[in-house]
Parts: sequence; C-alpha cells; structure tokens
Amino acid sequence: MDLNFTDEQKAFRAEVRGFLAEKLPQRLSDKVRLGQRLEKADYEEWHAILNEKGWLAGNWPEEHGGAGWNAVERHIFEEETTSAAAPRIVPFGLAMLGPVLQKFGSKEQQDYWLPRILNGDDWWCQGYSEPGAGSDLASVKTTAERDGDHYVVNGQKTWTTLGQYANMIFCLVRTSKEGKPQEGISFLLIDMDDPGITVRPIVLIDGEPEVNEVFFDNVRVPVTNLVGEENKGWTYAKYLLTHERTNIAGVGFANAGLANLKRIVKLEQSEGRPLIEDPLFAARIAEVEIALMAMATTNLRVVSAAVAGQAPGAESSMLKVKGTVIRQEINALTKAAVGPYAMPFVSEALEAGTNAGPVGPAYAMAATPQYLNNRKLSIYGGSNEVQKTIIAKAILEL
Amino acid sequence: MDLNFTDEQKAFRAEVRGFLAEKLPQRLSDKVRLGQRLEKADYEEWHAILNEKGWLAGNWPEEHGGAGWNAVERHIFEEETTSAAAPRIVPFGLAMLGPVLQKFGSKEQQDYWLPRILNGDDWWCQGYSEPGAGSDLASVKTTAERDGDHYVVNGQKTWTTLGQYANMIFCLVRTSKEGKPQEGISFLLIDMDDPGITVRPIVLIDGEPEVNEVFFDNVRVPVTNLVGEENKGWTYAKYLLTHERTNIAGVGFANAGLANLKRIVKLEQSEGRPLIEDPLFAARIAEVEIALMAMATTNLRVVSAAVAGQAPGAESSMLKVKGTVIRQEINALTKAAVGPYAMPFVSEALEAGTNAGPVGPAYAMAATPQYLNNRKLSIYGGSNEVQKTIIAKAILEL
Amino acid sequence: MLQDGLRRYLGDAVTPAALKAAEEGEGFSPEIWSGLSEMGVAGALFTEEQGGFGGAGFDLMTVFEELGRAGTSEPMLEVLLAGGLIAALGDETQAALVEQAVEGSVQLALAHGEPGSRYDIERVETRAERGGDGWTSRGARRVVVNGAQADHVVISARSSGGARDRDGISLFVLPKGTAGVEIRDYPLAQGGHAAELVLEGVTLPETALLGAEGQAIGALETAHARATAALCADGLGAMETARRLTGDYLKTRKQFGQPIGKFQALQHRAAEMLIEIEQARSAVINLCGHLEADRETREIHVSATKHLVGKVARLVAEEAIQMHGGIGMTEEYELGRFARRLSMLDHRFGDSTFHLGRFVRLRAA
Amino acid sequence: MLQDGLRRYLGDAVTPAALKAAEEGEGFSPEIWSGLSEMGVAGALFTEEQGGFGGAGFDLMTVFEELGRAGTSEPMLEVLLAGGLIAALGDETQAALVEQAVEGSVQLALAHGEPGSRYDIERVETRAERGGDGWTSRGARRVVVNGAQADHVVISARSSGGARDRDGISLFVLPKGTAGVEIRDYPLAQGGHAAELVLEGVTLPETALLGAEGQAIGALETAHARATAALCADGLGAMETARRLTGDYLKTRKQFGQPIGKFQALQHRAAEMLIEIEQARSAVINLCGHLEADRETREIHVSATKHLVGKVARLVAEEAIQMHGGIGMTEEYELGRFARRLSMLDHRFGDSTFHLGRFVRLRAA
Repeated sequence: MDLNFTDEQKAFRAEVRGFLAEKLPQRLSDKVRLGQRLEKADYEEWHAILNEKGWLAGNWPEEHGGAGWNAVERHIFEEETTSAAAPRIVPFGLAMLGPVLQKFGSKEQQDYWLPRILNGDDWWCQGYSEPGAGSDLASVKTTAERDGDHYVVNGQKTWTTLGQYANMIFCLVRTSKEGKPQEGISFLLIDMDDPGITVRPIVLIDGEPEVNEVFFDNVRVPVTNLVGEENKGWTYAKYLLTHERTNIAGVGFANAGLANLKRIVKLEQSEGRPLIEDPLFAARIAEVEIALMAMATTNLRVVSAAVAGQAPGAESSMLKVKGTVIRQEINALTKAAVGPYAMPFVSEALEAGTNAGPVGPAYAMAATPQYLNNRKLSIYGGSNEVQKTIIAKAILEL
Repeated sequence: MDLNFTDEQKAFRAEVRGFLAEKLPQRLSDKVRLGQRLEKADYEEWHAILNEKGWLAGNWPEEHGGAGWNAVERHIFEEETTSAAAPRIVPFGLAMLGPVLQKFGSKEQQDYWLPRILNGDDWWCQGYSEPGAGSDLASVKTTAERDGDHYVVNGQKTWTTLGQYANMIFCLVRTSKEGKPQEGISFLLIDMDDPGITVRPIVLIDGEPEVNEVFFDNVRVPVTNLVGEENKGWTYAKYLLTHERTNIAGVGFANAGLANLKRIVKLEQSEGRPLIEDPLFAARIAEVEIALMAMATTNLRVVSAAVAGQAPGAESSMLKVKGTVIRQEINALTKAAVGPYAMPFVSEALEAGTNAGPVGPAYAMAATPQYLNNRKLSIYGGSNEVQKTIIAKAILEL
Repeated sequence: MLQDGLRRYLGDAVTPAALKAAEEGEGFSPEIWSGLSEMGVAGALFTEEQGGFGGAGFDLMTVFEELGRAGTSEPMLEVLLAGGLIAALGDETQAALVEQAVEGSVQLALAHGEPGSRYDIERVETRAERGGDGWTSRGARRVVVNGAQADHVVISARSSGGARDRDGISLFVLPKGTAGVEIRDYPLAQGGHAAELVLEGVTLPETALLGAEGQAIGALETAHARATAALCADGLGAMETARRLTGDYLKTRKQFGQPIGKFQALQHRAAEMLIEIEQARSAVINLCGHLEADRETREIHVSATKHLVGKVARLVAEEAIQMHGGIGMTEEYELGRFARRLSMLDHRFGDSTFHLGRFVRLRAA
Repeated sequence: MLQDGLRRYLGDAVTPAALKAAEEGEGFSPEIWSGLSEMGVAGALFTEEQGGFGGAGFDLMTVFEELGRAGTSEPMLEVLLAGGLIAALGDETQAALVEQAVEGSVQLALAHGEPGSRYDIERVETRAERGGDGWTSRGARRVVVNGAQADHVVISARSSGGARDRDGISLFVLPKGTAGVEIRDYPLAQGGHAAELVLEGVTLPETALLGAEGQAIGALETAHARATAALCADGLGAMETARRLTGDYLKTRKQFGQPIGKFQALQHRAAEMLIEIEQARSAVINLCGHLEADRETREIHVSATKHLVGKVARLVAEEAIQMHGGIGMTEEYELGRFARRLSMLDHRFGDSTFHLGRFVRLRAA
C-alpha cells in the first residue's frame, strides 16, 4: 500500500501552485472565498487563462488539445485549485461533452466542436433531466422526429444548470418508442438560438436562478448534429455520466470549506472566547475533519486504482455519498458558526462591487445561501438513494 | 393540554412508594441495581409480595383479582417500581395470557387458570415464534391434529423467554392449512411436563441462557385446553400483542438506567477528574436525557389518551422505536462509562452470593452483558423495522 | 377554538399574493397583520392584568404553532418579546403600548443582541450613561427583527458593571425616529425583516427607562424563555407542514413505475421523521408547561427544548428536501419557504449545540 | 503473500473445536499459537535489527486485519505491545525475549493501566522505590491482557514525579512467578483472558529495569500508537467478517415471501455499513502510514483513527445484529463473537469519545 506521491507528482504540484500564485486573479479568488456570485465573464476569464497554459482540459488527451493528465495529476490539480480558491471549471463542455465527442463523435464534429470548447466560443449546457423524471434518466419524453435533413424537437428539459449563459445544449431525445425505454434515445447537439427554444429560470431556495427549464417547440436541428448512431444515445449518456463522476468525492471543495470554517471559528466569539474553544462545537468540527481525512484516503485509493487501470465501479458511488454528506456537514457547521448573522438574506451583498455591503462580518454572508444551495449535492448526479441502491446491488449483490 | 397528575394520582404514587419502601426486599433491589441474575425464586418471591397487596395484576379487572388500574395508574406503578429497582413482573401469565383468557376463555378456563397465575402455581411461557419466521408471526408451522379428545402437536417454537422456568406454555398452532396463513391458527394451552416436549436453551451473546427452543413430538393436549374457537387463534394472538404493548416505551427502565449511568460517571475518573466533567461525555448523556424527557411526555400523552378512551394505534409503534433506541443508547453509554472494566466477562460474578466478586467496581460488571442483551429490544416484539413500516402505512398512509 | 379559527383564517389568508406583498414590502403582509389583530390573536400572549386573555405557555404554543404551520411572518414574536418586557416592567404610561400592540396599532421590537454577543443574553457592552435629565448611549445592535418597522423598540444598555455581569443591564423604550439611531433594514432567510441599529450618542429622557436601572436581566431571561417556547412552537408548526407536503409528495410522485412512497427506504425515513416531530412536540409541551416554574427548572427546559427542536428542525428540513428531490430545491414550490424557516430556527435564541452545552452546565449547577 | 497465507491458514485453523479449546483453556488455542509461530507471523511485527522481517505500519495492518477477520484470540497484540517496548529499550539480555516471542516460545504482556487511569497513558500512581540492589513496588494493575499466561510481564511504575508527570515512569520486566504478585485471571468479552495484578511489595533486581529510569513515556506512547493501529486493523477484519455474514444472510433469509435483502431499507443500511467500513479502512491506512512520523502527526492520526474506527465498530456490530434479527443475538451463530469483539474495541486504548476530545486538543496545540 503506497499512497505517497512520487517526486514527479510533487514537482507537478509545485508547478500548479506556482502557476496559481502567478496567474489566478485575486479578484476571482476573493469572490470564491467570500462565496460571491461568479458572472459568465469570470468563468470565461479563468478558462482562457487555463487554456493558454494548456491546462483547461486536464482529462482530454493531448491530441485533442487536452493536458492528458492521469487521475493522480487531475487530483493534484483539483486539490491545488480548490485550495487556492480558483473558480471551478464549468464542466458541461469540458468534462461532459468533450469525452463523448472524442469517443463517439464524427471526425467533423470533433474538429469543429472541440476547439470551440477550449477557446470559449461555445458555452454548453446539459439537456438530460426532464420534469418528473428525477434520477430515472432513461424516462426521456422529449421527441425528435426526422424531417428530411433535420430533426424536429419538441418537449422540455429541466435542471439545466447555468443554461442562461449557454449558446449550445446537448440533449437526450427520444427518436423511437419501440423496445425498452433506453433503446430509443438519441444524443443531439442543439443551438440555443434556434427558433422555438425558450429558457425559463428556476429560482432555487438560496434565491439564485442557477438552473433553468428549457422548452422546445418544433425546433429544427440539422441531422449533422446527431452524435453517433440514432437510438444509441443511452450508451453515450452512460459514458458521459461515468466521466462526470471523476472527482465525485469533492475532496478539494471539502478541504477549502473546512479551512474557511476553521478560520471563522477563530474569529467568532462565544461567551467571551473564540468559538473554536467551545468543546462541543470543536468536537463537531473534529468529527467532520476526521471523516474527511479518511474519505480523502479512500479517494486516493480509488484514484490510484484508476491509474493502475481499474475502472472505478460502485466505489464512486461510495465516494459520492460520503463526499456529499461531508460537504453538506461542513456547510451546516459554517452556517452554525456565523450565529445570528446566518439570518440576513441579502442577495445584492453577494454581488461583488455593489454598494450593499454584507450585514455583519463578510465571511458570514454566503453561509446560508451555500448551505441551502448544497442540499442539491445529495440530489443531483444520481441521488444518494440511487447510489446506495447501486452499492447494494453491485457490491453486496443484493 | 394538561399533563399534570391529579391529587388522587399523587396520593396513589405516595402509597406505592411507601409500599415499596416497606415491602421490597433489599436483597432483590440490590440484585436489580447491580444487574445480577434473578432466579426463579426471586421472581416468585416478589410476585407473592405484590399479590398479597392485590397489586400483582394491575391491568386485570377487579372481578378477576386484578387491581383494575387505568393507564395512568399503571404508569405510576411502573415508574415507582422501576426507580426502586424492583424485579419486573414476569409478563407471560399476567400481561399476556391473562387478558386473553378474560376476553376469550371459557368460564371454566378462567376459574381454573387465572387464580393459578396470581398464586404462582403456574409459570407460563410463550410459544409464538418459530424458527425462520422472525417478525412474520402468522407463519406458524407447528401443527395440532385432532385425535378424539386431544390435539396431537408437532413442531417447534423458539425465542421462548425463561421457558426453562415454565411448567405451562401457550402456543399458536396450525389446525388448518386452508385459506390465508392467518386463518388456520388456534390458541392452545400446553403442559410443559407432557411427554414429547423438549426444551433446549439458547445461549445469547451476553452468555445467558435467557431464551429457549421448545420441541413438540406427538404431544397430546386435551381439547379443553383450546382457547376460544378452533382456527380463530390469530384474533386472540393479535389481542395479546396489543396488550403486550402497554408500557412499550419503557420509560421507567430508561429512567432507572439513566440514574445508574449518572451515578457511575460521578465515580469514574478520567484524566484526573470525574468523567461527568468531560464535556463530550456529559453532552452524550445530556442528549439522551433530553430525548428521554421528550419521550416520557409522548408516553404520557398516549397514556392520557388511553384513559380518555382512545385506543393507541401506531403511536405505540413510535414509542417502541424511540423507547428502545433510548434504552440502548443508555446501555451503550453505561458500557462506555465503565471504561476498561467493560471487558471482563465473568459470568459467575453476576450470581449474587458467590465467591467470585466483580472484577473492578461492582457497578461495572453488568454493563457489557446488559448492553449486549438489550440489543434484543429493537428486534423482539415486532422489530423496529416492522414498526416503521406500520407507522408509514397507518399514519402516513404510504 | 382560537386554534381552529386561526388555522382557518391563515389557511385562507396566506396566499401567494400575500406572500409577495410581504416580500416586496417590509417582510410581512399588512392585511394579515390586521386580520390577526381583529381576531385578537396577540391578546392570547398576555394575561388579563396585562390587557390580554391568556399568557400561559400553552396559549403561546397554540398561536405560534399555527403561525409556523402557515409559514407567515407577521412580527408576532416581537410583540411577545418586547411587549412581554414592557408588560413585566413598564409603568402605566408604558403599559399602554402593550394594549396598543394587542390592538395591532403599534409594532414592537427588542434590540438586545450585539454584534459579538452571539447567543449570550447576559453579554451587554453598549453603555448608557446618565447625564443631564436623561441618558446617552452609543453602540450597535445586531439582527433586530422588525427593528425598522417597529413603532417602539425596547433597547438594552449597560449602566454599570462589566461585559458579562448579570447586574447593570437597563432597558429603555425608544420611539421610532429617535435622533441618532442609524438603521439598516434587510430581509431574513426565514421571512420578515431585521435591522442593524447603530446608536450614535442617542439621548433618552428619564421616562424612557423601563423598570429599575440595572435590574433587567431577570425579565430579559423570562422574556427569552417565553420567546424560545414560541419559536419552537413555530418550528413545530413548520415541521407539520413540511411533513404534510412530503407525505403528499411521496404518495403522488411516481418514479421507476410506482409512487416513491412505496419504496421502503423512504417509508422508514418518513417514519423516523414523524417520530422525531412527535419528540419535538413533546419538547415544546415540556417547555410550555414549565414557563411558570422556578428559574432553574424553566431554564433547563429552555435548553432541553431548544436543543431538541433545533436538531429535529434540521432533520425535517433536510429530509423533506431530500425526499422531494429537485423540486424541493425550488423557490416556487411551497416547501422551500418552510425548509428555510426551519433552517433558521437554530440562529435565534441559541442553536442546538449551544443549548446542549448550556443544559449540561445547568444540570451540573 | 503473508496475508494470503495467513488468511488461508486461519480459515482452516479457527474451527469450533479450536474456539472451544480456547474458551475452556486460557483464552487462546495453543495449536493456533504454534501454527502462527511456525509461519513466523510475529516476525512481521519487528524490524530486521529487532529480529523480525517487517515492523512497518502496513505489516501490522496485514497481520491484525487477518486475525480480526478470523476472530481468533491468540495474544499477538501483546507481543507487539510488550515486545515492542523490550525491542525499543532493552539491553542485549532482555532483547533475547523478543527473539523468543517471535519464535513463539515465550508469551508476553504489558501491565501498565491502573484501576483509576482509564485511557490515560501518562497516569501512573504505583511507585517503585530504589532500595538495596534493586527496586520494590506496590500497587495494582488492571485488565492486563494475557497477564496470567505471559512468561514475562513488562510493568510500569513511577520512580519519581507526580501522578500525571510525563517524566518519572520506569519499566521493569517481571518473569512469571515473581513472588509478591497476586493474579486474578478471567475471560474477556472479546475473547482471550486478562488478569488483575496486585503487587504487594514486589522486589525486583536492578537487571529488571527496562531502559533508562524514569524515561519510559516516549516508548510507551510509541508502543501504544502501534498497538492502536493493530487493534484498529483487527477491528477492520472483524467488520469485514460481520459484513460478509450479514450480506450472506440478507441474500438467503426469506421473510414475507422474499429474501430480506430485497427490502430497500435494508439495502440502503447495508450500503451505509459498507461505506463506513471503507472509511474505517482508510483511517487504518492513515494511521499505519504515519506510525513513523513525528510524534504530533502520529498522535493526531492515533486519535483520528481510533475515534473513527470505534464509531464504525459500534455501527457495524449493532447493524449486523439488527439486520440478522434474533439469530444475531445467539452465541452459537458465528456473528455474535465478532459483534462482541467489535463492541470491545472502544475499551482498549481509549474510546471514540475520548479520542475525539484528544484530537481536538492535539489540533489546538
């Protein structure tokens, strides 16, 4: 059992750290640290900086302009960027669509779409979920009927994260009603500017319009935008989901959240002493820290196995469940730590550079919105209930 | 909402307390407090003392020699006896069979068996569970075939608590294989001395032979020992189970256990101070104490409703789940409190008056056996899983 | 009777339009406030001598459980809190404010917490100095619920002693618009508004003093005990609604071909939620039944109940969202409002960890 | 390799007959002890200089995980604990005991805990006084695992300082049968035996002293860190067996007409158990990987791991029994032995609450 990093890996870590110190704009890391809202331009700025270095697509092979990192290198990059409070890399084009196009797309599709993802010409969003489907992704009702050189798409997608920024959406659509639900699904690339598309924001309980509904009313999509074969979309969808699950544990986010929490409890006073000296509060932090120490090692074990060629199976379901529970507990403790200042709910304060300053200490303002927002962690990407069923069936063979 | 006791109820409590102070033998309460083994003679002694006062059968109507108490009075009696560390009243004759005979037995059966229960002529045990049936009590395989004036019984019962002391057993037996499983069951009274009966003790993980398997090999039982009608036994069985569920919350046991735990943590030293001053240990005790304070009130709410004529339904399932979880947590904390002295596993020390004294402090010796033994609380009498399903269906209508 | 009437009234009155009016206005619906006043709901919070018709613990439970069940944010808790202090300590002139609050013609608030005092009732650093024929005070007050809307704010300041001395805390009644008070008004996550108050050398006449100088701590504790009971009852009501919505959802929502309520794992979790809500109800009963007890007994129940209800509130909010899935995360679905309300219960009058520690200290004392 | 061989050997050797022999004898099976010695298992616990062929953290993990998986109670942990102290501090003569222990020809024990010391390694009240050409000591030692069976017992006593001073603790090696030692031998809930030792003015020659006078605390801490890692690995092995038995049971046991493993609530609980066991495995890896680190880092991992493994051990023992139902409560079914072993893990070297508090203190230091 060797979980130590090699000298090469250590050197890589140092290189990432140096790069971040030099290139990550303070304005962006301040926003991330305070939990302020990131605008489309913020993400685009950070993507461009990474792309210039060749580090935007860590998981893509070099032939497609990626960094070609293995799982350990990606893990190191992830750890360093989260602890430096860099904006996250928006996953829809890079982590999701890219690998699907590389594996199943035509040469023309690869040549056209992949560079545009890297250069920021397109902002992709995801058209998987439909109203009422929940974690049952194969229950696709949106239809695409062939009409000459086009598909005519009708239906509705939902939970489309950051769809308001996107000019392109990749969709699962139903091209056949025969056979099992999984059998008649196709994978289409659709231009959000096409006539017949309407985007309606869904405000979440943190007050933010992070996700959207997307309506399709006789939208005409050229057949050249079909990825792979008609009716084989479920295969590509599952491949995409597997890729989405790298870094599913969110160790970097958890570490950054814990560091923030520890900073706050040194500043908050309870009964005349720093909150960190309250033995019960300190114990709650310690419990989650200890769980995170173990989970980080489980993550490394899975990462090492991936580098050694073992495909992560239900292990990633375990990481999903434990990782989200830990992050949610850190969010809950952060909300608890800021005390009465968790109550002010001032949306404008989350906007950097506005006149509305935070109510109370600046570190307090994002605690409640982040707590509320991250309740999604255990719901999306296959709810934790679905993950437990997978574990029971795949490992326990129940 | 009035959960205060009336003056009459307060006077009754004082009377019970006075009686216990005078009549409860110190030798018995010492055994109970230390968690030492109670012998058959110990129970019989205590039953006789209560019977002399007319308090042995609190739940029986006065016409049958019971005290005729209502739910509040039974609750008060229960609270006082447990906090005085009286032996429990063995439930099989008094709490289980008695009510069934009173409701469904013939006049002859009532006149013969009921006084014998009160006088201690018979020690009853319960023949409900069968191997492999678990909480599915209707899955009765033991058969009783009519042969003239007798039933011939063949089969096996299990989990028969204190069967080693019993001379009589009441059994669910299958007298018909037609219809639903519930429809062919009869309720028989069987003499344990009959030829063909074998009792085999089952040692539990605490090392104690508390329960037994009972084997029936062509045991001939006179038809006069059939209670009620043939094939209607399931009705009587369910009635019995309802009665078993009075005091299902075990508030008295929990209070007594908590008091014992609080005594121990004042005596145990951790890092030079009493364990009770360890903030984390104290917090764990406080959590269970707070849960118990609430549960005791829930119990009183159900008891008050029972006195007001409302039949407790799924509420008793809630009390079962919460009550057992609380008692098990108190057991776990008591085991934790005694530290390294939880490890010695000296069966003879649990025998009062033997030469083998306890290893370490006397309060430590029963902590582990009781912790282990009370894992049964969430399994027997309808496992907590079964109770949750009942709650979901009956209250939530899922 | 009050309970039934109140439930019926709120069931009709708390409409999307009323909630929108509250959100776009000052955090509450003026119509519902009038409606509650017409029903005389605030009267249930005070004894007959104080100008009400109730005032017992179970009266508070009735009123606030229904407000929580409806999920509405009229500042009734502030009437209990500030009005309770005025009723307990005020002279005749001041006592008129309680009558007016019961009628609904004035709104009240209590400005006691400071930016650094967290959940510590005894901690007061803002000082009040006697001078001329009145007092001057300088300092800040945090998260004063209804602080900008209140016609009168009861404010605490230290007239003697050190930061955590029990003696030396005085109360004053400030009318709205008093010079030298800077107010920042903002919305709260649970609904309603609060304000940051900065006193910049406020001058107060001698008549503003509420009760005896430096002797307010006992009344403050009593008022907080009662307000804690009310807040917990409010939480209980919100839990009931969250559970009702979740139960309905489990019955109607289908996934993988059947109602999700048929999945045993969800059945058991729903049952556990129900068991815990009954625990919370009993805890609220325990506190409401001990509000008139001696201080030690009362405060033990304050901490026991706030601990338990805080824990259950978190469980119910999180489990209700989780069992709903995505829809539970959205602002437009009704649950979100209740989940947010429940998630803020811990942040007023002390969270479950704080009260667990306090319970231990009170038991050891 | 060692792991596979050991697992195979124990799979064959731990029979009901061997367990019965252990129970009726001195708590362990002499045959299995010999078998382990022939395989040279104890050699994996020591470095080459010490007479072994391993000694690293992951060597301990390998050995003890397998012992725990098999649920056998040969006193190997005592070889690690007492042998580790002798190897670290002993002179040449004493070091021979380590070789003999590795060969299996002597058994060892450590008598360090006192009736009142609970989990506090630094607390030693029993004193050793120098006198004549040796030492005398008087005091009691509690729950000395393998204490009556050991050929040599390493015993601590205070030669200077107060009850909790880090300086002043000395170690001595007592051969079996030393006059003035009263021994009460008894079985343990997890298997094996322990003894209460009462020293009634024992006289020890100067040659019994192990290491420098009064300077034993560092070696004691190291030995306890290593033994904690071993015990946690043992627990991990026992969890694996408990989970295997539970999984098999869920697949075969039918109730209400189907295997109970088809009930979703049990599926999810089994999955949660599995997730926690993987957490425990990672925690053991973390500790084993940091046994050679600086003291502060090592001890942080000792407390983190013991806390987490203790918590998971309880969960696994209780959930495994619960999912089995009645059969899980019986002595004759295999699970009971493992559940009892897991339930005792907390009681050696500190329970999960103790180590949570210690982790907080170490982090704050």
